[in-house]
Amino acid sequence: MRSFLKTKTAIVLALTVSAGAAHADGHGGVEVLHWWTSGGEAAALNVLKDDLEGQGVGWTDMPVAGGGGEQAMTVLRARVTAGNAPTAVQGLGFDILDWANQGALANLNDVAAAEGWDDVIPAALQQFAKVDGKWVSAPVNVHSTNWVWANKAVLDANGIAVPTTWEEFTAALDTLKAAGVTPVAHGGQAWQEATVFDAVAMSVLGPDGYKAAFIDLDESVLGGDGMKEAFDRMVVIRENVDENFSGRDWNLATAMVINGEAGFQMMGDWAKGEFLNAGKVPGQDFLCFRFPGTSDQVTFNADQFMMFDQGGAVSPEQAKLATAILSPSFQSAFNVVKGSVPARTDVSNEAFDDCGKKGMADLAAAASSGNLFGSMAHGHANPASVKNAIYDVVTAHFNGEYDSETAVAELVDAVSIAK
Amino acid sequence: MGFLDIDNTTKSYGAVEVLHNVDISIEEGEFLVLVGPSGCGKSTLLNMIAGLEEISSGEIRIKDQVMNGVHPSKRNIAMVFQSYALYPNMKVGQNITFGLEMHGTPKPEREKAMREVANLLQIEQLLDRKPGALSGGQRQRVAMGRALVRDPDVFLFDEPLSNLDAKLRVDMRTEIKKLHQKLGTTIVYVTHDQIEAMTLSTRIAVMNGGYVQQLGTPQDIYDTPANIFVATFMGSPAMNVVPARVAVENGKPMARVALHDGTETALPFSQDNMADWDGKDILLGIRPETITDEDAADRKSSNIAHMTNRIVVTEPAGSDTFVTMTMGGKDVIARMRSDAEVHPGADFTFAVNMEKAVAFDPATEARIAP
Amino acid sequence: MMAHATQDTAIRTGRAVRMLIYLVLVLFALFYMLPLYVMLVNSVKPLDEITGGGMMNLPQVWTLAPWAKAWSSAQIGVEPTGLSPYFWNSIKMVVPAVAISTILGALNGYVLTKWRFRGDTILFGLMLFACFIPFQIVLIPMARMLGLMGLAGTTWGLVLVHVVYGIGFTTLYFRNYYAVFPTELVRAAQIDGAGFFQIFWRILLPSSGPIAVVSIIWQFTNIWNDFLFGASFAGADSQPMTVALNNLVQASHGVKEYNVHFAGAILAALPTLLVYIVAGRYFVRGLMAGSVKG
Amino acid sequence: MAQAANADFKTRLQTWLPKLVLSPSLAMVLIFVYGFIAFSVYLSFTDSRLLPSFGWVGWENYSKLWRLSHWETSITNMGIFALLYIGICTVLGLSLAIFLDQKIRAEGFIRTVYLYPMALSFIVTGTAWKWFLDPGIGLENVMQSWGWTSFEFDWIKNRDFAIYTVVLAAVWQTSGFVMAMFLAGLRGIDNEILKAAQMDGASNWNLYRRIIIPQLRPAFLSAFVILSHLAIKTFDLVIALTGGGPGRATELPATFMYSYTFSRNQMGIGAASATIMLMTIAAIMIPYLYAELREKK
Repeated sequence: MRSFLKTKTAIVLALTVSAGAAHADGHGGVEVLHWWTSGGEAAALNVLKDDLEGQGVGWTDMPVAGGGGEQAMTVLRARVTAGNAPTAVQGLGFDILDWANQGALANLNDVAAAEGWDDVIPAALQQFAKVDGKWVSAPVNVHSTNWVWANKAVLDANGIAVPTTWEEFTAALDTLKAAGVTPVAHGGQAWQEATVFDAVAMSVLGPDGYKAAFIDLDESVLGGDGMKEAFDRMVVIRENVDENFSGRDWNLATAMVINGEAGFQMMGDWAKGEFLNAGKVPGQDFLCFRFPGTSDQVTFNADQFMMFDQGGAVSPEQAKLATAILSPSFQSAFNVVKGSVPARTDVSNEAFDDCGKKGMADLAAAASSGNLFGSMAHGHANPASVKNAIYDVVTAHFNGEYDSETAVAELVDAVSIAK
Repeated sequence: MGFLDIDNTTKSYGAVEVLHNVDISIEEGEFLVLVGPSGCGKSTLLNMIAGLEEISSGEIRIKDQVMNGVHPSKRNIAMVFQSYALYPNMKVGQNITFGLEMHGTPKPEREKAMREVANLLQIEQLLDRKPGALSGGQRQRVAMGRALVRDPDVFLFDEPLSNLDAKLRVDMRTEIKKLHQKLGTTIVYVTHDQIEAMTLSTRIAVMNGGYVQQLGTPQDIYDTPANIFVATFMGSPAMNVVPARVAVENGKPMARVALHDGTETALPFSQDNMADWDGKDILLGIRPETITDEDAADRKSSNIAHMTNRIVVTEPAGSDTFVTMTMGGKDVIARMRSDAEVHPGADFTFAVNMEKAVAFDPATEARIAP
Repeated sequence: MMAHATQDTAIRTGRAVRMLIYLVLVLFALFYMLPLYVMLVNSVKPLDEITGGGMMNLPQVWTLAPWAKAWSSAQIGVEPTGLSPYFWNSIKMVVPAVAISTILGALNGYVLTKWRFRGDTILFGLMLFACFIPFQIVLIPMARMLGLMGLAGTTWGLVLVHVVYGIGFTTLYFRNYYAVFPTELVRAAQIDGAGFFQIFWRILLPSSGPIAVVSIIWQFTNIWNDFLFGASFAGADSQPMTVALNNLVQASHGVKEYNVHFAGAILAALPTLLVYIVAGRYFVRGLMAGSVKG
Repeated sequence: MAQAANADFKTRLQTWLPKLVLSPSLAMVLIFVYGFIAFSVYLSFTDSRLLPSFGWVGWENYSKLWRLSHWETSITNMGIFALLYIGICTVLGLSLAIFLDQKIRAEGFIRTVYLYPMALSFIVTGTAWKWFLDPGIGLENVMQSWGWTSFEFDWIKNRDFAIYTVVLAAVWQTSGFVMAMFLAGLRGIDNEILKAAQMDGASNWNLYRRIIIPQLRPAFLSAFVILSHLAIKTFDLVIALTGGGPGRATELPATFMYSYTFSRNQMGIGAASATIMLMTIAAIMIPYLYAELREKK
């Protein structure tokens, strides 16, 4: 069935892309569709723009924010269908694979070979940038999602050390609760709940179980006791969240930690920017550590730029853009701002703060020990349909609609419908 | 070939035929009135002459030019509407000259024509007003001015007086008649008011149910209505129609009619051929003004019959007094002089001018005599 | 004149009842004003006052800096352009789209009431039902059509989309309005020699003010406020105000400058607010003349 | 002769012009509405995921759709939402219109205040609403800080009540518009009838109940059409206010369809839900349109 789909849509795409080629930017530049519109990110991206314009490549900016890129993906679909695909599009995980499977992306192998991408980009990441041996996108960064952020003053005041196991963690939560501090700052949005669940599941199932459940979609693991245990742990976390969490934006949750209203937040490394913006210093004012029980693992998501096929060949502008994205200087400059770590492992960590340095070290270690996994919550473990099906169950369970047993059964069912 | 020919014309909406084989031909300068109750098809026929409705079959010709399919503006006609249809956003002057403007008449000529018409209708002082600021009578004049200014071959009037009050209506009626006499234009005029029809027209087409019932001069229509419909529709109060039986007595055909108490009276016909109907039922038509007291009976008539009947109601109307009695089981109205000595409940001897009486076949309702 | 038919109404109310009515009306006025108040008051506060809490509080320090930033220097894409360029993109799209859809609606209404033909009611029904189509389902096929027509990513493409999905309503408004417009006027004009367009232009249109106001308000608001089509079909240089505002407000990772967001939101809403405030008084009159009549 | 032929052509053109003028609109509607509906219905029987694809799968998408509890939630929500939204807007709009019709001072100002929410999209007011409804910073917090410490208003955080906050915001946006429609209707009623009724001794209450409100039928019908179309299209509001949460508690068919078609790459299921939505709309609107249009003929 899959190949049938492929050929049919390939025809549609061939038509649309060729129509698009005629329409392509006449000014010898790149049109970039992305959702990095907040101050820091956009400024960082502006570095890339200036770099390209210095090389005589025009930059047409096409920002569409909303829903962590969902809105941009809708726009992309409209643009491709119209035969008017942008030259480069910010993409995540399986979205990239899906587009590559539609035959819509350009082959960047020449650039990759010239720049030696194969050697410097972790294999786990390459899975989302290479399809059938062809490079189709240029990775910008690697976010890791199994971080816990903590207010050091709050922890110190309550005599809590950095917890390394689930038991230590629950003990810490109890202490905080007794002290009248909200133990966990959390924003009640499906993706945030999934982010927490990601880390919790990794801690319970271990790397093999995580892979079996979320990457291989093995029903025996999805419906197994480990999964029920993971849901039970979510209940514990839910009990340590304030009553006003629903719908809260993640950055407001981070603010709770910054202000000392809450002790911990489970969130990806982008949360660091909020602390830095508030004038906080890592190690002094706030702490960053891996979710208890996942200290060796890194679950990641990576922003990349997909290069859309411009009439069969990679345009010189696309090549220049790809090269610029993976240049060590941009990788360093951008990721310092963004809170993430470079997508290539050979970038100097000099410009990064403590959390950044730790992130880079963790990534390198996890990559070499086979502990680097795509994050389920961020679309790097399974396709969007499955991801969202899991979201449905996790968020329904977190909001008290299902008990853990029902949630496990629903999870198996939802995944089977979405597959 | 006349000036305006309506030749075997029908109108259908889908399978429903609403006008049946209408044949009318009028000469230049004639004033044709189409009269009939609402829904009789008179307005449809007018709209077909105007070109506002398509002709389903047959032909309409103006000055021997076939008008079928010709756009209204190309027929050289003008129309005055019931609501006057003055353009609310234009001043009176613009309303009058709009048609000329649409036909490409240069501005100076339009101005000149407008002045003339305004002068004729005495509406010069209204030219700069909007229609909203005019009275009903003034609007009526403007609407006529708009038609006149075009100097068309045929004027069409669609119930133009029905929105005016009674007094104004009579005045405007006279005005229209004067204009017609002065200008000698050809007019087709639709109304449901039979008095307008009688007073204005040179010829009348009485219509009902999509048929022309009778076409003729006002006098023809009034005196010799083609059927009961025409007889009762034209004239006010309406013609009395009473059941009667023909009986030949002494070689003369008589109409035997029941009076209020069931006794019969015999009223002699003026027409000998009514003898053919001996013993048969007919419907006898007698106009109210032909039933009077003896003194008021028409002296020129050669056939005055008398009958004594009981008065049920009297209605003094100033100039006349209307008297209601019962004949053939029906209410019959007589028109008496205002000074006649009539009292409800009393018996009275009436003089009936049988020369003017009309007989109808009860089966077909068509006139059989005279 | 008709607009005040019940102004001199004989309905009399006692003093106590009137007080109660005023009370209710004022309470609801407060309810309707609330979100705007929250936006306004927080758009002139420094950010730290907002995070300090007190959403209803008046600012301790008044500042217009958020407004200036939202208009001219906030980060929308890679460049800190503020909302101003997008404002003009919206104007360029909204004005022709409103004009075309209103004129088409007026013409359709004119034909459907004054030039009736067999099956016209069915056609009108088809157009009216089109108002109910959920826009989400047309995105993909519409994108394809725009691509085929060479209008993808252009302002004219957006204009087309808005016209297509607006004519149902404009036709409805004008049809109901023209249905009670005297047909005799059209006939008179025909006999006077006016053609199809002359009748429309000289006779009907000059009397269409009230319903045109309704149609323009409706279309202007809907098109100006549209996000879905704007985001999906606009090109980089034709993105409308709402998309830019969304980029400003929805910025994924990073500090949320709520005061700038509120200032931007009010800026984005100003044109429609202005239209309602200025033309609002004609609105009831127009509704009366058209859409609420049988 | 030539002139006659010319005139003929012109006349013929005049008879064709009306249809000619209507035809672009008709063509647009046929292609961009009905064509797309047909396309969407077709897609619901295919294996389309990321992009349209044409592998026929029969009723599979429909059977999957009905297995999703999430879909049932959105249907139930739609029922609750539409009922309350249309009902409250109508009652509130009518009441405010009647109140405003009592020779109120500053009527123009109040009317504008009531009407302006219609001018704003939820992209604009979404954040303000979210704040207002948030117990931590919104109404609850304000009331408590004003001394009413027992005041609670946390519906938006509550799975069972969140849908009512969506209703609240939707009513806020549209009820003023409905009010304007009823006000227009009230202003169109012949004053003589009212005077006559008063001479008959009708109280104000009876005057409205027996004489005035029954005469507002056209306004009720227009309000119903506008409100039901807005209810069905409600999308921005949910996205801005709750994002469908808490959990999936405020998901509506429009957001469901969007999320399956675009976020979840399950275009087939999205199309199936769209088809069901359209059929529901048709089932409600076609009888209404039929009755309305036939009556006017």
